Amino acid sequence: MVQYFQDIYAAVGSALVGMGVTIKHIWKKPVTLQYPDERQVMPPRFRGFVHNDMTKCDSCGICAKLCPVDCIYIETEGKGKDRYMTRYAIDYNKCIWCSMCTENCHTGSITMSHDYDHSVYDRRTLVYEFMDPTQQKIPCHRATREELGWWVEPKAEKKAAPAKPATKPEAKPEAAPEADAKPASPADEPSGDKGEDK
Amino acid sequence: MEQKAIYELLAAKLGEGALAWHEDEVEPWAEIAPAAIADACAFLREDRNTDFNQLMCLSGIDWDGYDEAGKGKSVAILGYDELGKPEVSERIADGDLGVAYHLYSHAQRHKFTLRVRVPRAVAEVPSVAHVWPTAAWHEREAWDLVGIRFTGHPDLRRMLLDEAWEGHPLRKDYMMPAKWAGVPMDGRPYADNPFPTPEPPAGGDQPGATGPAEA
Amino acid sequence: MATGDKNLTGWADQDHVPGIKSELLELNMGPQHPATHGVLRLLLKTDGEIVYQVTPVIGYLHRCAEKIAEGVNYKQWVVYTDRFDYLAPVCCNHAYVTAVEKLLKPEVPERAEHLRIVTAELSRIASHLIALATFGLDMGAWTPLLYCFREREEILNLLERIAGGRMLYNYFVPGGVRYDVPDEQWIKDVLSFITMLETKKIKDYNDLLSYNKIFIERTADVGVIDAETAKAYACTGPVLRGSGVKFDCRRDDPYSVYHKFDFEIPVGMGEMGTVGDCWDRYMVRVREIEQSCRIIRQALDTLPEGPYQAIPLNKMVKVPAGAAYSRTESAKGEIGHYIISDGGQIAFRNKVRSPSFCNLQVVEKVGVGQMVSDLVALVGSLDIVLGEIDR
Amino acid sequence: MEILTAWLQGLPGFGGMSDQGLFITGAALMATLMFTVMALCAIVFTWMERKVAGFIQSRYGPMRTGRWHGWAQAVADMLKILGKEDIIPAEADKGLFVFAPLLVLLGSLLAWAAVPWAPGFSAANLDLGLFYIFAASSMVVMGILMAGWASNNKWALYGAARGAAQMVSYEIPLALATIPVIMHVGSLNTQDIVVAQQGGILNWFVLRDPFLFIAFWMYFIASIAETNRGPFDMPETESELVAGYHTEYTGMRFAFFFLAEYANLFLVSVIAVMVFLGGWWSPIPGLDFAPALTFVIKGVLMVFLNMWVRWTLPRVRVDQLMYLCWKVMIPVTLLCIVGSGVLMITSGALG
Repeated sequence: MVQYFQDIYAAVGSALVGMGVTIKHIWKKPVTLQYPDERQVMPPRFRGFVHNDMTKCDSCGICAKLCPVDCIYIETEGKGKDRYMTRYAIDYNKCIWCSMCTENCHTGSITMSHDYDHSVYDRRTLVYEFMDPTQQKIPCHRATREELGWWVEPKAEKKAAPAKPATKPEAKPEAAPEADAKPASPADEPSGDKGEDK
Repeated sequence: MEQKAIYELLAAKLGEGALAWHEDEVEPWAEIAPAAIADACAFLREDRNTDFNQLMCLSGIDWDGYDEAGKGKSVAILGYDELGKPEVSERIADGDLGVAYHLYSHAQRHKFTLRVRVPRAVAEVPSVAHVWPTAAWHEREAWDLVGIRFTGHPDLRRMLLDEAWEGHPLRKDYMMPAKWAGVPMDGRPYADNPFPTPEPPAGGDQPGATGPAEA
Repeated sequence: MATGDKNLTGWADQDHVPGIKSELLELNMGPQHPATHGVLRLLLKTDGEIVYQVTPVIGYLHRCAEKIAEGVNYKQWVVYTDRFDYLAPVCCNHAYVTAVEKLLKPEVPERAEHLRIVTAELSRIASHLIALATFGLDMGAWTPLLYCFREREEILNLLERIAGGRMLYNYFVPGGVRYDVPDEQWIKDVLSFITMLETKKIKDYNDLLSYNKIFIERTADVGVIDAETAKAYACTGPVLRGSGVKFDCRRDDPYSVYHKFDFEIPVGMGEMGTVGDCWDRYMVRVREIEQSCRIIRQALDTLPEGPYQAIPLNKMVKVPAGAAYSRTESAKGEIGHYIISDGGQIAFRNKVRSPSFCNLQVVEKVGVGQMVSDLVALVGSLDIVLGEIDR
Repeated sequence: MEILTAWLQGLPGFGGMSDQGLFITGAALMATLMFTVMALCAIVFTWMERKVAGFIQSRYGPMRTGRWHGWAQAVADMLKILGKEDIIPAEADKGLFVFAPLLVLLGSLLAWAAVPWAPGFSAANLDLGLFYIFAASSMVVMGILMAGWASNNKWALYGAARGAAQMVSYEIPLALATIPVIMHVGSLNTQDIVVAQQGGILNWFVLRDPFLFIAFWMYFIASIAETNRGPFDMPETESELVAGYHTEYTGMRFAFFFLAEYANLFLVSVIAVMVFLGGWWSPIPGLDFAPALTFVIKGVLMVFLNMWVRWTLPRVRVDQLMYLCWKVMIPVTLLCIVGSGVLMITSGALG
């Protein structure tokens, strides 16, 4: 009998304590961010969409080799000094944002951007083509690159190399043509290069 | 208790069943004859000195192609090409299958490792599910993924894969079916080069619902 | 209350009324069910509210990660370990790199060990917060869920600042950690966060949920796992400790530099009912959060200067031939990695012993005779993660 | 109703109407009004619930639809839910499946008739008003049982069985808790009950004597259980039974359940206001300038209390629910009746 009343007392008491906690929170400012209007500032190390600076890339292929999910596609043609890159694509369907491609890139061309907000309507538009071989093929061999002014000194340290201004304006990466086919999809280039034309 | 001493106890109990003691490894282990493993485990569980009341882990292993020099993973499948298709060699996998038991005693605070090896053709190991109930699921998993049949197991069904799945994925010569239950199993449906290439892209190998991205 | 006493051997299977066939009701709880924490399927046989048989069916999230491990190298596979227990990925990283280092034997710098422990404990707190939250949700309390997620968000922000990822960090590498502490402010923020957690938030959770009478009624004396069952089913982590067994890999099988730190191992004491009931398991987690805070504070206070990687990031890891089983204490229990190396860059075999896999198995035994609502409590208190069960 | 017919009579064009015609017109108007109130309940209280839950949980709740704090969210939800595909499971008992939501809705709608909104203003001024309300609202349980059975879903069946047990049980303490008040008033007429509480907050039945105070809280707890809301949402228990009896319902039919839930919520709240909290009388005597508004505001406050409880407490188990009903609440309400009666006799109220 004593237990019975103790239980009732405990139930009422603990319920009131809990309600005190909740009513306290009603007057507090909510912690939610109103997402599209307010955005979190991403820390410097944040790993967003991978971006490859095509002016620096010499298509050594280490990033593709190190990718645990094989989401980077590099195609080249020719040999020796005449070796040119014809395709550099990243499949963001597969990418897991592990940053393993960036830390071994000796030219510092591939980086993790701070871009994370990237919804599309079609999964195919998530395969990003970073270059258009019909416009410009990218030389791979060191001699050729030096000759054409493409050469970038390898990173001295693991710290990110300072961004080198693009030497050739026509060498700007081209967005995937699928993006053109679907004007509704917000398929921007996943990078800091916001000003480029599509 | 010293692991060596545990092995000696075990060897005295099992006699022929205890095959060898591998001392000078990162993790010393005892090799037990497959037929004796259930007895060995029951002994280690019951004996007051050993008192192994926890089976930490039970792993099924396919030893096919194991080469301490690090050359080649398997003799049956040499590697995988760009599209994830295996390059199959002439040779048929014939390595042993094995099971490793990692034991721990809460009371004595010591660990012990047992291993058994069975030939690929007769991959049967006595179950230890009656010794440690936890072994039941581990053994089901080993059956499912490595294909070791545990005799005397109360409920040896597949654990992680579907009951109708064919093959045991963790075997070194396992090949993924191209299609299972109507679902294509090979990947990379979205990564076609959209730019015109010399050879026309083969559209036939794409899964129906997700056609290649045409430029 | 109504459970337990009845003889469970097929009472409902008999025909009690002549001419009317009575049989047990087969119930599919899951794979899509709000209380199964993922895609777990429990095949129940019930008589009204009482459960007579539980058969967990798993594998809906199976990716055969162990096969993938045979195709990617040691460093690449760290990112796959993130995906096992995606609620405490750093703990999973820790388990894996510990196993690799057992074979590789690099000189892991002290600073790296400290950073590992700080991040792993933060991750453990995050995982425990989710455990409390979802357990509360299973019991019908919505609000603690949001409060716990609010605090977890802080942890994610902190880990994001040091590791770059928000949920899957890929922070550890064999031989160290990927990045150093970003700045001094980070250390201060971690310390102020754990102080806030210890002083204010845990009290809120206790007021709102732990000592609520309804919650106690729902969880005390429910789903009792006694110590012998827990050991026989190789339960680990809070499930084992909730059953009153004082065992923690961090203390009893020390790895990393946990031996340097002073912390307690909370165990279930049966305060509200029997030792090993759901409330005990729940409370062990609440208390572990406090202990993790203690560890973090000590690790940060004594954070040594020096390098944080023994092996440069861009160097491939080649592990000498051999086999090693290593276990570490993750948020859910003991993660074991059994690595067999043939001396190459790729593991020959990598078996993962995941805690939830072993913990879940106990449902088959303990779930029998419970009510359906209690089964929900039991599964919730085990704190399973399907990513790690199905691997 | 009388007010309404009198008002109608005054309107041009209605003057020549027969009494019967006036009555029918008035009744139709009243029914429309009640249904509108009910639909508004669902819309307003869904929004309110989400906002209350949001702020309790350190978040905002809906913020986008309709600019100011997402006020149009509930409207948008209603439109969406009405536009959804109506699915009837293949194995379902079609007739019952279709009929059940209507019955649930009807149960909560009928009870509205006797609610006294303002002096003399209720849809039907019945002498057995309170009795009628409880009788009508108990139709809901049949609807729930039907819905669960007809769905041919095991979870729905569980929900229905639990719901039937719960609602039938909790009707007893719900009705018993109001008996002390009826003893005080000496009438079941809802208007009379409110009129008896005139004269400021101290004359409200909740503060008349300690037993009535306890009876009020008993009523409150039973009303939560009667509306199937947390911590007593046994028939739904989303973490155990997926969604309980309405697991298989979609679109319009689900909207009926939804509507009924919030209408019921408001109904039990206004009954609490009517029986215990002074109805349309304001707390300070003499300030009764907007009776209907006072009544509604009090009702909304009760709804808020209900929501506050829901978003704080965990859910009880089904057997504990029954324990609470039969072993705690019924004895306590009976005690309240006895105690209140004794107090009445000793204070000479019956004299």
